[in-house]
Amino acid sequence: MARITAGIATSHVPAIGAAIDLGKTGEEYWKPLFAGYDWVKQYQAREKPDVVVLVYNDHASAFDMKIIPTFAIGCADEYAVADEGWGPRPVPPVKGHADLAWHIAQCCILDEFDLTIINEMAVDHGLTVPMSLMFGEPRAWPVKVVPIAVNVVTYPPPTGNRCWLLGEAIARAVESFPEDLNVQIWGTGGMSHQLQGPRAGLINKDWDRAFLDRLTGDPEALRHMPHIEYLREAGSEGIELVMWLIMRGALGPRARELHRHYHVPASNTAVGHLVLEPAGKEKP
Amino acid sequence: MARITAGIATSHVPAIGAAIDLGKTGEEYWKPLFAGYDWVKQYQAREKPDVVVLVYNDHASAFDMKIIPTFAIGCADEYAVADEGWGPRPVPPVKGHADLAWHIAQCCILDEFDLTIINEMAVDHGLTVPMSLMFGEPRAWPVKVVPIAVNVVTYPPPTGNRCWLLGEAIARAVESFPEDLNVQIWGTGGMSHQLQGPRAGLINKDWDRAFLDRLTGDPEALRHMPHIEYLREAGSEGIELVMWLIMRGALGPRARELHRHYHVPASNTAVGHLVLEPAGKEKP
Amino acid sequence: MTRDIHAYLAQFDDIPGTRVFTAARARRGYHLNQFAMSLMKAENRERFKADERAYLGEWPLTETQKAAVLARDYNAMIDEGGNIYFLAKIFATDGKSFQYAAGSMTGMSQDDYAAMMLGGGRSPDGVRSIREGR
Amino acid sequence: MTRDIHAYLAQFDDIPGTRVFTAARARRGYHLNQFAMSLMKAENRERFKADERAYLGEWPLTETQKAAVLARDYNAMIDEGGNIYFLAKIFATDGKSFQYAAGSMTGMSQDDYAAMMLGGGRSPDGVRSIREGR
Ligand SMILES: [Fe+3]
Ligand SMILES: [Fe+3]
Repeated sequence: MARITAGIATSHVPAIGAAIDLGKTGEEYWKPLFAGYDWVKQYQAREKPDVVVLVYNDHASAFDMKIIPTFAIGCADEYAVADEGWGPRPVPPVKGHADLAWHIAQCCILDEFDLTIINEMAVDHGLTVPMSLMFGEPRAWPVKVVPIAVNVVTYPPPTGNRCWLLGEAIARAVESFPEDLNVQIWGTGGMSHQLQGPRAGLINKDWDRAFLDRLTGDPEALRHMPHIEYLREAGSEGIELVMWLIMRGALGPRARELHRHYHVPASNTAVGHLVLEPAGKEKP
Repeated sequence: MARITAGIATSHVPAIGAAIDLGKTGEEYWKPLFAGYDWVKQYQAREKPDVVVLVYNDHASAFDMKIIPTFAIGCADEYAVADEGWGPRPVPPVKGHADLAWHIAQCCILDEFDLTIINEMAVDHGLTVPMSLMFGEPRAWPVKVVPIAVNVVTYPPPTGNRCWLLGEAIARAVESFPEDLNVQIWGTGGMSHQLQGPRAGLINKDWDRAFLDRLTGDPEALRHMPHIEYLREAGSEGIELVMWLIMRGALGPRARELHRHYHVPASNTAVGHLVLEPAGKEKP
Repeated sequence: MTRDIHAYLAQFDDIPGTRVFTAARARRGYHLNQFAMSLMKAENRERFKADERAYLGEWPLTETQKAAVLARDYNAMIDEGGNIYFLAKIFATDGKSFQYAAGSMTGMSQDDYAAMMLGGGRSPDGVRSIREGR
Repeated sequence: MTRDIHAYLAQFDDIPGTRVFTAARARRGYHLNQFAMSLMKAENRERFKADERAYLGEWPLTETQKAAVLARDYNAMIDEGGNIYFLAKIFATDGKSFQYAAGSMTGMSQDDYAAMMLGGGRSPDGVRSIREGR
C-alpha cells in the first residue's frame, strides 16, 4: 500500500532556479537562503521517497489563456522542462509516475473532484525549483513526480477549503494504491510577494510566520481564510499559498513540524519552507 | 435578473446532422424523428430564449487525449464548427455569451466546482445537432450559447450526483447575473446506444422510457444511479445521459414535462427529447 | 455509487461484448487515438489516403495497432486501446458512417445490422451481465 | 468566505496599488497575454527582437497595448489586461529579471527597490486597504 509519509512546503521563486543554474548559491546574497535547505536534503537522502505529488502552479508556461484548468493532474511518463523565455532550465527531465497519477485521477473524479487530466505538458519553475531545492543538482531526479497544477493566476482560484478537500481526496487515493510506495506531497509557491504595480515588493514577515505556525497549529482556520486576506496581507502573488492547503489537507487533521526555514528576500519574495509529517506516523 | 425558464433534453446523434445537411429530413426513415421536434420549434419561436447553457460532450473534436477536462465551460464570443473528418457541418458559427459564461465560471469556481475555462474551441455535433433540432436551418442562430463540455468518454465521467450539483450551481449563478435574460439549459446525448463491439446496436426502450419518466417523477433516485447501470442498460455510449442531470439539477427539485418525443432508430441510437419547465414557474 | 475505484472498474468487465474506455485502455491506445485525431485535418486525410503505411509510420504505434488500422478492424483497434469517437475520424475519412462501423463489429452483415436497428435495435436481454446471465 | 461573486470581486478594488487578474482584466488583455506567451519560442523571440512593431502587428492588439509593450511600461500593460506571468516572457526576452520588472512599476529607482528588498521588503502597513486606511 502506498502511503503519504511527509508534506513539504516551499516557495518556488524563479530567481532561485537562476541562482542555482548560474552557480551563484555561494554568494552572500544567496547563501542564507540555500543553507535553510540543507536539512531537507539530508532528510530526503534518508527517507528516499519514491514519488512526489507535487502541487504547484503553472506560470503561463504549459497553459496559455485558451485553457485554464482549476485543477490539472499530470498523468504522463515524462515532462519536458519549459522554456520560460530564457531557454529551459538545465535540469533533468521530470519523470512521471503514470500508474499512480492515473489512479489518483480516477479516484478523485469518482470522489467528485472535477480534475482535468493532462497527458503531455512542459513544467516550469513552479515545479523544477522545488525539485532543485530538495535534491540539489543530480544527473537524474531521484523521485518520480505526479504534478498537480492549480490555477492561482486567473480569478477566482479554488477556495482554501476546496484545496484542503482535494488534499484529503488525494490522500484517500494514495492509500488505496496497491503498490508499496513512499509518497510525499509538496505544496509550493508563496510566501509574501507582489510582482506588480506600485505595491510591488510587499513582504509581511509577521503574517508569513503566523501562516507557518497555523499550518500545524490551527489549520482549520487557515482552510477558511478568504482570498482577499492573502492578497491584502501577503501581496497579490501571495495567493499561491492556498496551494499549501492541498498538501496540508493530505496529512490529516494533525501534523508535526520537523523543520522550518524562513528567509527574506529572494528577488521580490519571502521564502518559506516547512517539512511536516502526519502526526502519529511511526518511523519505519 | 437572468432566469432559467426551461430545461430541454435531446439526443445529439451525428447522423441527424447529416440528414439535415443532406436534405433528407423528408425521407421515410427520418420523417417520424423530425416530426417529434416540430413542437419544440414552435415553443422556441414563442419563448425566444436569449441564451442557452448547452451541456454536451466533445467527441474527440476540441479535446484530444492530451487534455481531458471533466467540466469545461466555453467563455468565448464565438465557436467555430468542428471538422469531424468529413468537413465542418454547413451551419452558422455559434455565438457565445461571454459575459454570462465568465459569470457562471467565476460563480461555480467560488462555489467549489473545479471548472476548466476555455477561451477558444471548435464545437462538434454534440452541440450543433441539438441547435439544428431546436431551431431548424436559420442563417444565424437565434440564441447565444454557453457551452458546457463534459467528459463522458474517458472513465470515470463525473458522477450523476456531481452533475446534478453542478446544475444547481449553474442555476444559482444564472440567478445572480444582473442582466435580464431568458436562459434555457439543455442536456444532450443519449439515449440508449452502443457504438462498439459485438453488443453494438443495443436499444433498451423500457429503460429509456423509465428514464424519461423519472427525470420529472423521481429525479432523486436517478441522481444516485451508478455509471454501471447506464452501461448495462443503455449501452456503452448511453453514459451520455448523465449530462441530462446537469440540466435537471438546474431546474430545482420539481419540474413539469411540457413535451416528450421518443423514437428508434437514428443510425445506432434511440432518440429521446423532453421539454421541461421548473414547476411553479409562472408564464410571463 | 461506489467510490472504491477498484470495485468501480471491476464492474466494467462484466458487460458482454463491451470494452469500457478506462485509464488502462486510454493509456494503451494513446498514440492510436492521437493518430486518428490527426485525420480531422483535411491535409492529413489526404496524406493518409495517399500512403496509409507511410502516414502510420510517423506515429509510435505497435505493429498490431497498425495492422488493425490497415485492415479497418474496429474490434481489433478497440482491443488495442482505440476509442470509437477517435476511431470515427478513420471511418469518416473512408466516407463510412457510424452505422457502418458499429455494424462491422457485430459479426453481422451490414444489411442484417441495419434491419435489426430498424426493427428496434438489439435487445438488452441476456447481454446485461456475464456473471448474472441476464 | 463569501460565495457571492459580486461581493467577492468588489473587495479586490480596495487594495492599494494592486490590480487583481479578474475575468474583466483577463478578457481585456487576452491577446496581449497571448502575444507575450508566444515569446516562449526562441524563433518568435528572434522575430520580435528583429522588428518589434512588425511582430506586434501580427496580433489583434489595441494601439494602447502596443505602445505599452514598445515602451516596456509594465504598469500600462497591466492596466490593459496584462498579467505579470505572461508579461514575464517579454522581460525575459529582454534579459531582465522579475526584480527589474517589479521595481520598474513602483516609481522607485532599481537601486532603491533592491535596497528596500534587502532591507526586508515593503511594509504592509497602510497598503492593506484603501477604505480602512490600514
Ligand atoms: Fe509561483
Ligand atoms: Fe454523443
